Amino acid sequence: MKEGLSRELIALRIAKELRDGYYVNLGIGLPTLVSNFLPPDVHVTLHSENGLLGYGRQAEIEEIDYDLINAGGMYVTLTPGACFFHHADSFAMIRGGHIDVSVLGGLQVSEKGDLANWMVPTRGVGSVGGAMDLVSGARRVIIAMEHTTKTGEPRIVKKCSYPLTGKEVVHTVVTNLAFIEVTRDGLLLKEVAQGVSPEEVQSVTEPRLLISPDLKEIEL
Amino acid sequence: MKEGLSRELIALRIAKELRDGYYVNLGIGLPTLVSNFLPPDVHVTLHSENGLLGYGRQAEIEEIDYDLINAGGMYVTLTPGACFFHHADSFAMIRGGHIDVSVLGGLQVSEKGDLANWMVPTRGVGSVGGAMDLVSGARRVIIAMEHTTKTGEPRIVKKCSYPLTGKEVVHTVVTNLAFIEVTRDGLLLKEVAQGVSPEEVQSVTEPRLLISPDLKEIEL
Amino acid sequence: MNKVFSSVDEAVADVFDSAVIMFGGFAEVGVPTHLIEALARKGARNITTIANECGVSFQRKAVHLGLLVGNHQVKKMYASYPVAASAQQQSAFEQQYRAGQIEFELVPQGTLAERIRAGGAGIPAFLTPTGVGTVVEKGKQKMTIDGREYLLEHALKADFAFIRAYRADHEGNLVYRRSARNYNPIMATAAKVTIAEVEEIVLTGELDPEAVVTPGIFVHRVVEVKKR
Amino acid sequence: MNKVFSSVDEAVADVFDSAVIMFGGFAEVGVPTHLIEALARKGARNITTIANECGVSFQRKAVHLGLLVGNHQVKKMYASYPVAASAQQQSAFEQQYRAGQIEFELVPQGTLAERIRAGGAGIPAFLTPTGVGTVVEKGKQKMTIDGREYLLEHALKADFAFIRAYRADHEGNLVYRRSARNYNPIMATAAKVTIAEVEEIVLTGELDPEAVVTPGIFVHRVVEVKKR
Repeated sequence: MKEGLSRELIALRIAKELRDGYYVNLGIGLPTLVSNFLPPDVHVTLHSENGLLGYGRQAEIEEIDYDLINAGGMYVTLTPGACFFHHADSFAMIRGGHIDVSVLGGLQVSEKGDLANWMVPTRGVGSVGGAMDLVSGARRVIIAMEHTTKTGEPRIVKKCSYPLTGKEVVHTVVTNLAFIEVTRDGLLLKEVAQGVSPEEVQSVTEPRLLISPDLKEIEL
Repeated sequence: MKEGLSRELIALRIAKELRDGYYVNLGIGLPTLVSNFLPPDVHVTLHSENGLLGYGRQAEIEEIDYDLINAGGMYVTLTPGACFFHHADSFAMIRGGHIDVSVLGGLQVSEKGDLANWMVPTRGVGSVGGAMDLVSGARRVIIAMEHTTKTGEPRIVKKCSYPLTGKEVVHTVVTNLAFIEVTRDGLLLKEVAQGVSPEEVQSVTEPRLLISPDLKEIEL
Repeated sequence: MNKVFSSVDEAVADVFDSAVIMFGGFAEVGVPTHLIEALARKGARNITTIANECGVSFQRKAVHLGLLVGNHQVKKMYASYPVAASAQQQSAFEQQYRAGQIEFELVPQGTLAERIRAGGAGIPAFLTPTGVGTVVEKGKQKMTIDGREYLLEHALKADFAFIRAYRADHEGNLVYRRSARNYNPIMATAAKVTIAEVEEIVLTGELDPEAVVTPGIFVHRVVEVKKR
Repeated sequence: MNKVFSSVDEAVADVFDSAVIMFGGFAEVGVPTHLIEALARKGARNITTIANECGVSFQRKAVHLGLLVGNHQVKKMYASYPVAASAQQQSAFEQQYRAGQIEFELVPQGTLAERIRAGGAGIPAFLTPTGVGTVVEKGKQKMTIDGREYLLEHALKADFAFIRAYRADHEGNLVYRRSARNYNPIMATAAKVTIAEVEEIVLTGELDPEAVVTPGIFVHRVVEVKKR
């Protein structure tokens, strides 16, 4: 199978979805990279579950404040206008629909938009963190993930076999191969990575994809 | 009927119920007077529904800050260690059982400890304010009121005829004539005003009073 | 993304008929008086108000929400303290209420605050002991937990929140002064459009991040008004 | 009324077997490490913990709650983030959980925070959309409001809250530093006895009343510990 986009390019594509003035929560891993690719004229404020609005880039060693991390545990810097609040207020922001976009990693996404991203069943225990709150509260949920597992199994499936994070919660999936919207009628393939055909995307996707009449190549 | 204690002396008697370290909410009117009678070695912190802990005496004209009132609408001063919070946090303190004593005025108290204090039925509309929250949340509810109406009708009744503020919520009633505890077995007369007999108290009280074996005169 | 508006009239220009509006303030303190006056000038009708009070009158002159009630702009009011203790001088609200011209829902003060907070926090309903056994329980679902009865109270949300703060920065972060905080921070969270009148707008970065009370995420418009 | 304790050992001396204890902190930040170490020294058993995590290990050395788990002082844990993402190095919790030696309840992070806040605010239960359709809904009452399903989640309360703050005054008013605030202010409200370890105790009146985060009403004991 083709490799398609790198992790950085997936992040770059997602960054284009963010609009000036948005409040955004970025999950651990790939989603964190999104903040590196914002256009200079787009001012986005980053929210972190542990009670922080307006954090900036990762801190250089000499800038580290041991009381200042984001929810991924990274030492970060502040941007002007940042502020702090407690955990209940932080999740009031999330649950109350004040976060414009939540970008999360995924293990599986179903054709109805169910998400599984917090536990590999074989381990028997997993850390859900704030993911269940984010998917039920954010206005738009974008999942960033590899299109298949390391062994080539589809991650976009008819029904998730892993424990769910949320039911019918995903709006958009961006993978190394494709940009897909979850619609009422099913999964709509809107964009493909350069050099990848819709048929190739379908061949590694379990449910039947709807092909957008405006299908295009992912612009970077 | 004998007059018994003045408003100030009712407040003085209630002040003796407050212990060092207590957090106390004082209602409008007579209850407000209680803060004037605290012994010097008893440090009590006053809570106000509008988001204020640690207010002090009423402000002199030259001390007035137009942004600083208590829930009774009085301009007040601050004591060291005062702080501010929003209305939901303020009532979280009340509802969450963090207020040791709430002192409120009353129109009627029933033998079960029901309280009516927010509406005279003939008016058809009334302001409950924070009274319903205070009676259901404070650890101890003390009602300060005249023993009878201006026309001599009992305010301590078998069943309240006025709309209730709360059901089975009153712990203690202090009037111009008596100090009464609401117990499981009924209303327990524990203290009487100087020169007032238990029979005289009973004669202006609708339900039957239990007389404490330790009945004494209200000490001032 | 510019949140700073140049006038209160501009800030309330899109308030529509039948809008649900929250108004901060407790008694005379922390009330968004300039926004209320702007709405009185604008004249939207059939407004539903959510506030601690229903407006008052001084020397027969209606002020604050009383201004809107007096203008017959209000259809329904939620409040914990609708009328003054004395029945002597009737407010515009009390007159219209007695005449059956205005709807009213009495909400205990703590329940009002918590319903607003719930609206902002994505909590559609919660249980509270407040009001059990009183007129407030009418029509509400009751649940018993550990032997105690509670009322199920529902969240309140609004189309607009009119609030007053002390200082704002350009991101909409707000701080308040003293007891002028009251309902303002929670109402900021519970409306589609939150409009804050403030005494001073400062540059972003000038407010202490540890002392911001309302994060800018909740505030859509800020407008500087003169100190009262 | 003196809230200032001279040592963490004195501050935790009355923690009893089977106590329910909340522990502030998120990852390495805002964790009451000195109080946890004192409790490890004291040795109360059958503790129930309510915290974001279940304790971690570094280079096979358990720290924070891991210390209590490693000592077999813990019977049950509530957490949103019980294990590290990597299954490589198992924490004391994960080992005991696999061996059936410790009970565990997974609570989504926002639900955990809200259940704690509810515990402090006298709200016995509330509705939330979080967890609907997942393992989290097991055994919980569901209610539908305006066509959307919600779970009824119950308040969490504790016998003790162990929290960490930056500064305290003698009344127990607290301020925090940066993201070390996290769970600490809400846990302070939800316990019968709240014990705060702080970097500095200042005179009452030295904290800005506008910037106090945890009012002293919620704090029963404060103890100064050295900055980590």
